[in-house]
Amino acid sequence: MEIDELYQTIILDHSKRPRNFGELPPPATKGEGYNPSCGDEVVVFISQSPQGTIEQVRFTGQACAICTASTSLMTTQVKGKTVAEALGLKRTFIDFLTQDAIPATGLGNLQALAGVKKFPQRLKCATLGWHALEGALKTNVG
Amino acid sequence: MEIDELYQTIILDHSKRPRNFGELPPPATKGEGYNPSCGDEVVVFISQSPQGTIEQVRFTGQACAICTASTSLMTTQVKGKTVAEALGLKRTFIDFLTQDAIPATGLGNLQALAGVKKFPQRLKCATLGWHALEGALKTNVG
Amino acid sequence: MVVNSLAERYRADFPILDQKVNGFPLVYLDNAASTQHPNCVIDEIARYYREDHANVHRGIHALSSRSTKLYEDARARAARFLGAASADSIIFTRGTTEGINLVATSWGTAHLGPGDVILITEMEHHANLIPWQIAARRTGASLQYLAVHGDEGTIDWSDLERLLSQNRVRLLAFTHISNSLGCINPVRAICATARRHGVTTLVDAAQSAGHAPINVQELDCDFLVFSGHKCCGPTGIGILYGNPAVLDDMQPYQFGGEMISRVTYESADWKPGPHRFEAGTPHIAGAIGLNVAMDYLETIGRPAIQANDHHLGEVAYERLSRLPGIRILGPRRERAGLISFQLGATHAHDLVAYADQFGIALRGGHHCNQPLMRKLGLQATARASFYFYNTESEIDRLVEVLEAAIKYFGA
Amino acid sequence: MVVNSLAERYRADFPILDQKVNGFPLVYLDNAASTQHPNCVIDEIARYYREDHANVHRGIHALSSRSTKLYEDARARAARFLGAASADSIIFTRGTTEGINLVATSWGTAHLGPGDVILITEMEHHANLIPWQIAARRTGASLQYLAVHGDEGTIDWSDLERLLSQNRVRLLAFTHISNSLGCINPVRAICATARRHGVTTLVDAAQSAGHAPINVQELDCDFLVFSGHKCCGPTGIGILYGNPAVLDDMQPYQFGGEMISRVTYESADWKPGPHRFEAGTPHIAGAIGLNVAMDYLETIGRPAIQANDHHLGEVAYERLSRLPGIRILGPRRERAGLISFQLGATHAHDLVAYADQFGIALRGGHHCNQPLMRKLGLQATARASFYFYNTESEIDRLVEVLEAAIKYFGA
Ligand SMILES: Cc1ncc(COP(=O)(O)O)c(C=O)c1O
Ligand SMILES: Cc1ncc(COP(=O)(O)O)c(C=O)c1O
Repeated sequence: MEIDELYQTIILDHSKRPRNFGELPPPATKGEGYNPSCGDEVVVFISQSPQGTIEQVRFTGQACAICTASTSLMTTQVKGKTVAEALGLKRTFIDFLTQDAIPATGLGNLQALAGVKKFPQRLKCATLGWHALEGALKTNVG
Repeated sequence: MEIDELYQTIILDHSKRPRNFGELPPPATKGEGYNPSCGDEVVVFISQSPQGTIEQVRFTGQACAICTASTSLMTTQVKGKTVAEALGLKRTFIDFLTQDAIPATGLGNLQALAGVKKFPQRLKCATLGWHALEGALKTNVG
Repeated sequence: MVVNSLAERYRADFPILDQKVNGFPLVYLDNAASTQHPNCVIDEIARYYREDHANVHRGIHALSSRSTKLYEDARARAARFLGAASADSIIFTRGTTEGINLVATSWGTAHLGPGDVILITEMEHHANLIPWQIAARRTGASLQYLAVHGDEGTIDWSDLERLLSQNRVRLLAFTHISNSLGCINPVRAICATARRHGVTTLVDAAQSAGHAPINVQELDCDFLVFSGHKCCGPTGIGILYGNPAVLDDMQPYQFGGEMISRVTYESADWKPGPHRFEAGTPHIAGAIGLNVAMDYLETIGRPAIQANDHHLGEVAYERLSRLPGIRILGPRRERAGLISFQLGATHAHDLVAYADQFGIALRGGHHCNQPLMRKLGLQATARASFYFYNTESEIDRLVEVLEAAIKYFGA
Repeated sequence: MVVNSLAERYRADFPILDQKVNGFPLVYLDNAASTQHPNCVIDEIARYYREDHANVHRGIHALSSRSTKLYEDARARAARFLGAASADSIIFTRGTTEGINLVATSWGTAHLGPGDVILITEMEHHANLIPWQIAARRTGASLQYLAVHGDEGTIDWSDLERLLSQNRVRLLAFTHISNSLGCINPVRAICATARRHGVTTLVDAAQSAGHAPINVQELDCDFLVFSGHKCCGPTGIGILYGNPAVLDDMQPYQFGGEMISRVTYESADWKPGPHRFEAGTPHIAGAIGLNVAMDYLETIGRPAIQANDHHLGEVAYERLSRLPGIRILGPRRERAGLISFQLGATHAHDLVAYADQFGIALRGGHHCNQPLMRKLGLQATARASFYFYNTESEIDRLVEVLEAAIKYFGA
């Protein structure tokens, strides 16, 4: 049944028990994602190591299963990556969801969101956390 | 052929050789009619006798055959009438053109405009001179 | 007792309903967003383009006369549909949103100023809220709200008298039926109170014009707006009714052909009546299709549609209220044919996506009621909304699928 | 040589043309007012209502996704049709008139002030004239005109350079093809001159979008507007193209659903891109029908339509110019497919009524060009306007009937 393609077991799992849920205190930076059409809201917090890698990442918010799971999965993937690597992964992930025949190379668990390809209306949900991440990465630590 | 119903001989005659064409000097009053959708313009001038009857009536303007003929015919009909009679004739005439089965009693030559019943788009043309007449009648001599 | 007589008689007129979605028969419960179209409306639009189309008003050839007649017939029909005394009170718009924007701009600019108050309710659709925020900002007037209480969405209308006495309220704009709460506001009493205080009224009839009998003379409102697409009519067309007393001295909204009287290079003046507010070539086919839609609804009878709505609304309330963890907005009784709810922790988007997999069309989101949702502590709800072609067994099907969703998404 | 290849190939696609009017085969020569619709457009509108209709954007159920996709596909098609770099530059409007009103309000209010000049030509349609009179009055800017010379309707475009150097011109708005003169303005050169002076440009493409290839990037204009109903599309839908550089900081025009980002009881902010300018439920079926119309025109090819127009326009000029007492407006060569004329002392209304009795649909009046008519000492003209489905023998028929009219009304 198609619905299970969208809500794969791992998605339902991450939506019910999101990983890295919570806030990070300053000097961690944060980025916000907001989807006006459904009210999904996520806030992503990151702290960077002196070497410029992502040391810690957390998120909070109220959102649908796809958005929550995608953000949760994202947090498990970007930890330890450099800013450039994380943003590269974001591009790869969005290309994977929006273009035909893009291999899932390097996406790991994020592949579970493949079902979104068939539900273009949910694309915003699946990418909201990533946009928030980009916001957090581009916020200068003051 | 229907076109001859609209442009009866008398209409074509009055449109090519309008009767009572020209202006009247003050204290004659004047009323204007303007049809924005086609640019028809007529100005009707009247002078009243001390008894309150229409003594003289003239008109000028640039308009289509229906409008010119209708105004010309109107001038031949209202001369000598009281204001109330003239306005009554206006009502009868408009009712005749817009309602079904209204007898042409008392309309005289104006009956020649019966063809307009089949051409509702031309109603404004056929009545413009009458509206100008009403304007002239309601203008107070200053 | 199962009452489905309207659906039994009329459902077959709607070709779109006879299809499968994701392998299941379509259950269309998104009527508050847009209703579907009976064959007679679709056929008339096509017939018009095949036989009669030309531009209106300015032409005197046969096609143009036919188009003009059909277009003006639609205006006359809309006047009858709303109980207006004259077709001159009827302005064609794109829809409810444009109608309210027109009033906010053309009426608002002329009649609002610093110290004046625009009064609306907390349950207004964004279309009846943001235009007034903007009008207030532009004119220096202030915008005040009648409060909505609790999930029932009650407004204490007795408050109105007080607010009108204590403030220089110039305009009261409110919805007849709320698109997210499903409550029905007492239009007639409200307008009577406003009239006593000399306050101009605007009724947002987007959710009611196709669902309940409306007579603007009895309601005694100044403006009333609705959208064709929410009452079996085409997209892109709507109606603004304006009381002649307020309409006659209102300035135009848009400028161009058809609405002018005399134009020079220096200035222009306007036609009288509704044409003044319809600049440019109008949506002719839309008006003509809407005429047929209104005729169709009159044949069914809006009192019958209203009774059917109440019934479906109450049935839905009863059956949905048995679901574990459900939170339903709006009153239990005397409700319109729509129901808005939250199911446990499951986000409305997931519910709607899930239901769609079983052929059920729901809407999920803030329903253009963001501030109200926020006030109620909600981000989004799922909403099922009915029309006369819906049946009780469709409600049963909805309940079934929601039960499955609870299991699917439940912790 | 008789060239009717386009009509031979495509005329049968237009069911409306195959009818008798007053006992004679319809000769539809009122295309500048509104064109007719091929079966593919009419069928797609009906199909949409029968199979796919639901409200767009806010919904995630199947019908709503299909509607949204069709609606956004239409936007992408319009971008290709106009050579725009991105669909985000395309705003759906009711038509040309609304497009210009939107720009005059949203752009005008923000960019015009006392001392500024809005420059238009003396040949503008009321839709591209009155909104600027109003914008000037509201902002304190002044409205100036590029003069039209003689019946040919020539504009001395070399004057433009001077006017732009000597005045603080902020906006230049002009028509691509004049709807009463039939002349074609050199858009590209005009926009290049304006660009050099930093002047924003608006092109009224109502008469050209369906008649000539258009590439907004090559033309380098800031705004371009047209109406669907003048290029085989449905009524009630049109396009406003906006250069991203000017569109991005423009305030919304109407306010309501679909166009907002976040709304509180105190304030609201807007979505980015074209959605900001599309408040409320849009004319979904209109956009979808227009998509098919644009596709249809692309299949024929606008260069071919343009060549056909030129040919019919010149043939009409040649044959009509032989009629005694005729006065023809616009240039003899390089003219669009429309011809506006006066015949002796016979009023245009009488001519049009007469022609209608023989099945010929002409338009008579000021064609929404009142000031230009007045300047030329005319009250009204009759106008024949062609599209690719018209034939040379229809022009012959027109000449025949005009000859008879001369006898009928002649002194
Ligand atoms: C040059 C021109 N501009 C603007 C318009 C107005 O178009 P619409 O009535 O579709 O808004 C027209 C058509 O009447 C036109 O010919
Ligand atoms: C109560 C209410 N008002 C206004 C609107 C706006 O209607 P439209 O989008 O047709 O302009 C809607 C529909 O969404 C509504 O439900």
